[in-house]
Amino acid sequence: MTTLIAIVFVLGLSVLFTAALRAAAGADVAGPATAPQQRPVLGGSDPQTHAWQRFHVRYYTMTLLFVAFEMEMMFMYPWAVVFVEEGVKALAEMGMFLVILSVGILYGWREGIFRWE
Amino acid sequence: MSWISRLATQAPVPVFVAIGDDAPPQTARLALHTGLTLVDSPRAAAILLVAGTIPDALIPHLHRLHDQFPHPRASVLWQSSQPDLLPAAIVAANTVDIVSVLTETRDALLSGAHKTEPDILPDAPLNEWRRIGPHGQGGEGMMGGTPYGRPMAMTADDMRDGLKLDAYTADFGPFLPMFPPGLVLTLTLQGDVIQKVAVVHPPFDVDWNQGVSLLRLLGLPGLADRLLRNGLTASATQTRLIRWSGARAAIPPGLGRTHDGSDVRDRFDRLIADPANPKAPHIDGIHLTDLLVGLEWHEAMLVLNSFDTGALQRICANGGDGDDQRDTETIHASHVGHGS
Amino acid sequence: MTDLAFYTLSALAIWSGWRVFRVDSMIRATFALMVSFIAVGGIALLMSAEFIGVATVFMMAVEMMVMALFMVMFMMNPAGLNPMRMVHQYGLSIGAGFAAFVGLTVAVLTTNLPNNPLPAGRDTLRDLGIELLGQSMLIFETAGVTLLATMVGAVVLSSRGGRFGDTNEGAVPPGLHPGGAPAGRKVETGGGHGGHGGHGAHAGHDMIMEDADVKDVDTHQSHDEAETDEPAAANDEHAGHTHHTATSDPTSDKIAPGDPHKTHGTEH
Amino acid sequence: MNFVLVLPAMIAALALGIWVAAILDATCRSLVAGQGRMSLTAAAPLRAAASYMSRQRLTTEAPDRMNWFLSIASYLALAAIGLAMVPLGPNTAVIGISTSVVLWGACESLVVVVVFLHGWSPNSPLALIGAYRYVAIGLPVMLLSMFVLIAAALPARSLDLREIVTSQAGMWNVLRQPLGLPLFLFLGLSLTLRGPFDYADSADLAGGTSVEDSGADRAGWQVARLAMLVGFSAMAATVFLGGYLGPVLPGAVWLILKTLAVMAVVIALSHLLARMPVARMLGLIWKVLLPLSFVDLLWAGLAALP
Repeated sequence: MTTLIAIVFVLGLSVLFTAALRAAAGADVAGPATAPQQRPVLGGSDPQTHAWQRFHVRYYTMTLLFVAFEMEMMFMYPWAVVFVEEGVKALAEMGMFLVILSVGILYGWREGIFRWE
Repeated sequence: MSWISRLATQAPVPVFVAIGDDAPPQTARLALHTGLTLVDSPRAAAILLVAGTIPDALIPHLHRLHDQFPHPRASVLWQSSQPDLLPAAIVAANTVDIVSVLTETRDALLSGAHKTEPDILPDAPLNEWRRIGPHGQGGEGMMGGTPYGRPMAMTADDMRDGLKLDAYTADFGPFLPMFPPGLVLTLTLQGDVIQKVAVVHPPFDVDWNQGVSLLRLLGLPGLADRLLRNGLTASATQTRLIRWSGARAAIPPGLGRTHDGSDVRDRFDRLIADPANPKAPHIDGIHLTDLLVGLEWHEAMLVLNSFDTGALQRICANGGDGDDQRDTETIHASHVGHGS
Repeated sequence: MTDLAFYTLSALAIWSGWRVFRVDSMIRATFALMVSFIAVGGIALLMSAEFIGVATVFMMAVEMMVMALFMVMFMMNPAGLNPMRMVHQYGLSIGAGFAAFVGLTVAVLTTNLPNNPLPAGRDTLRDLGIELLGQSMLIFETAGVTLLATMVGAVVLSSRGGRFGDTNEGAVPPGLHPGGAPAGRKVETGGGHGGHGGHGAHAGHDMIMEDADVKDVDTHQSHDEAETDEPAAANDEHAGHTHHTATSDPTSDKIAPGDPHKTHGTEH
Repeated sequence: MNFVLVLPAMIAALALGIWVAAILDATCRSLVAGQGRMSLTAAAPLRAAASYMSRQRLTTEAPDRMNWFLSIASYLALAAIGLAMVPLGPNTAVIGISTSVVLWGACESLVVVVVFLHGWSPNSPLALIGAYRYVAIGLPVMLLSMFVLIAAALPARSLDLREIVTSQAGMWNVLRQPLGLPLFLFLGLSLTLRGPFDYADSADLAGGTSVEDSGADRAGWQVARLAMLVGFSAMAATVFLGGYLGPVLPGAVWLILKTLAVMAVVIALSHLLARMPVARMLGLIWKVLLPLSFVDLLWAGLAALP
């Protein structure tokens, strides 16, 4: 409960701070941006189309592998807490788990998914 | 004058430099002055410094750049033979101390003594969009129309992984800090990989320290300043710092290889080890498409900045008109093999 | 106080869940869903499930990030510059939503929910760890194998450049002896690719088909090209090395932009 | 201690930390540049901020205004939440939660989200490239941090930062698990968009995700970046350098000294190490750094066994 309150409080302060910056800044030069000011920065050139597009992500296979790997890492948190109690058994068990998952990384490596495709 | 403006007058002057043809040789060294901050984006600057002459073809670009600055803004023409280039600009001769001109202009801007410069271009969007279309945003259907003034990008073939996603085509330059001065390229991008290159305007033949720009691109602005200060004399500390930074290892081997086998790494080595005698790479018959197509953005910028402007001008001339379709196709194919 | 926090978080979760279907931008929709999950994570914190609550936030932030990448990549008008409706098939979706609501409500109201509050100071995380290493060990290790299968599956389905070259250039393993026939399993001809039954000579061609199965778009395009390309392929002794890619093959230009195969492959 | 007392102290520490970080950064850059001792005054960061603030805040043609604002505010909030989890003494932390290591992980993953949103919102090509590129590196770097933090939790038998500090009474984790801190520093460079891991706001994109920021937005984003540096440094000092532990001086002073030391190292690294193209870095993380973090976990595990 106190955690939640603290987080909400900090978030609220940050929002206030950022809003206050905006309110305080440029007091001498208020006014919205004009059409020529709004053009995206391309060093003096003007693009024909919007930048928002079906963006070609070059590493999407990596993200799939990452999600699976990260899911597995979640199991390691409770494991870390009881590691010392359980000793070698915990080490062996997590070792096995990690070896299984490393096979996935090695396979991805062999298939070249860590490149910019 | 608010307290913020008063405090701001004591900060270094944020300047965006638009380098023109015959820019004064001191232009590059402005980066070393502690009273100035040379910024990467017009959005961060208060003053547009136009150094040298802007060719007629690039004047519309300069006007668009000028209008992207936030208010309060001013522009200064330095050693320019075109006093009417920007209507409200301050003209500075080469003889004066440019830093003091910039500082005074900034102070006058903040105190209100110098009026902020109005837009040059009309306040109208690229395409009229207001109150057009079913939602008044100028679009129609899913992808059609010109929502908020521009059409959307459309799908096209990709050369690396064959997914047909949107291709973004736009002109880049000439006033981008990572581009050699004066260069304007039409690039077609899919994601951050360059699919097509066409030269709109070749770079100016100005004195351009590529070692400095390569170090900046590699994320080492401090070392870049050191190199700039030491000029053509390589000190031992500087060489050691650059070696330890891993700058050489950071450049992928074989990147931007020319016909004589020299790649960006070799050219970087030479620039660092012996800045006084850069060996001209063998660039006959090499096109810009050979060099850039298929590269990721950062790699492409490293390749562009590894050539001196003279060499780059000749490369642009090579790749200008004789660039027929078949030629580009084969190049694409060879790069696919190399890139993936 | 706890009640107030619970209702606020629940309201946030429901509101942001509703926003997912009302906003135009894929990015806003994705991250509205993330906010919804974060609110649920907050509710878990209220219930003293400190690990589950925080882990929910952690996982969902990452997963929504990855989902955003894919949403923008494959959806038309990803930023919602032209307003659009995120909901299709109203009748069906209203019916399904209503049925789900009734079902869940009935389930909640009729279930005899357990009521044994956690003793203060009980370390649930430790219990979870003991459980993972004790009784549920087999489940835990099975999860590892399942995740491995997920990884391999994801890589197989989406990776293009493999050991033996590009998928859509007909990646075939090298021969067992120099210049020999490709090693590995020979694919039966025919099957799902109607019209190819009789061309036994095109062994390399069929290998292409095998790899093309991986991607819808490739299947359709190679298929089309195969039809138009027949004489050329027959004359070509190196059929295994022909480049049947959408990008490099000139015949692919013959497919009109409105071709159903193409749009099928790219638009979803 | 009382929440109401610790929170203002934390905010003051954050503000002070941002100011010191800005000065350290400028000093380090001029040292690397060989400029010698610049006439740096204490007011320099304030003046720079005022310089940003004196100008108009611009938007682009069809920006995502809400996310533009929220990305800046949330980046700052995440930095502050990270700092709030750091224990100032036994059982004294603004956010005292038994799974604070996981909460910090959640902050890391949300940083990737907000940096992405910051590059997405302006609808500008260079910012968009920066955003996507950052995700490619920001995500896998997080795995490194998860491994080293779990390794640090092993001897403490807890995911609570307060317990992790207590477990270092005999020997700091930086000695017990020597691979941990270097790997964690890479995460710090990535979280704060600095030097070799600055794939979002880099020079080859003319500022990347912040290329369109002007006026107050630019000031806010730079403040948030420095705040993240403070939060990260305090976290690293707590997990690997024993946090508030130390002889003679009070705990808070030790914590501040250690935080400053980590901050100085991160800033120095960001000016001294080159940034490689993103594809190369992606390979490096998965093929070299991730196996190294496996080794770190194994090392920590063997060392922690009774």
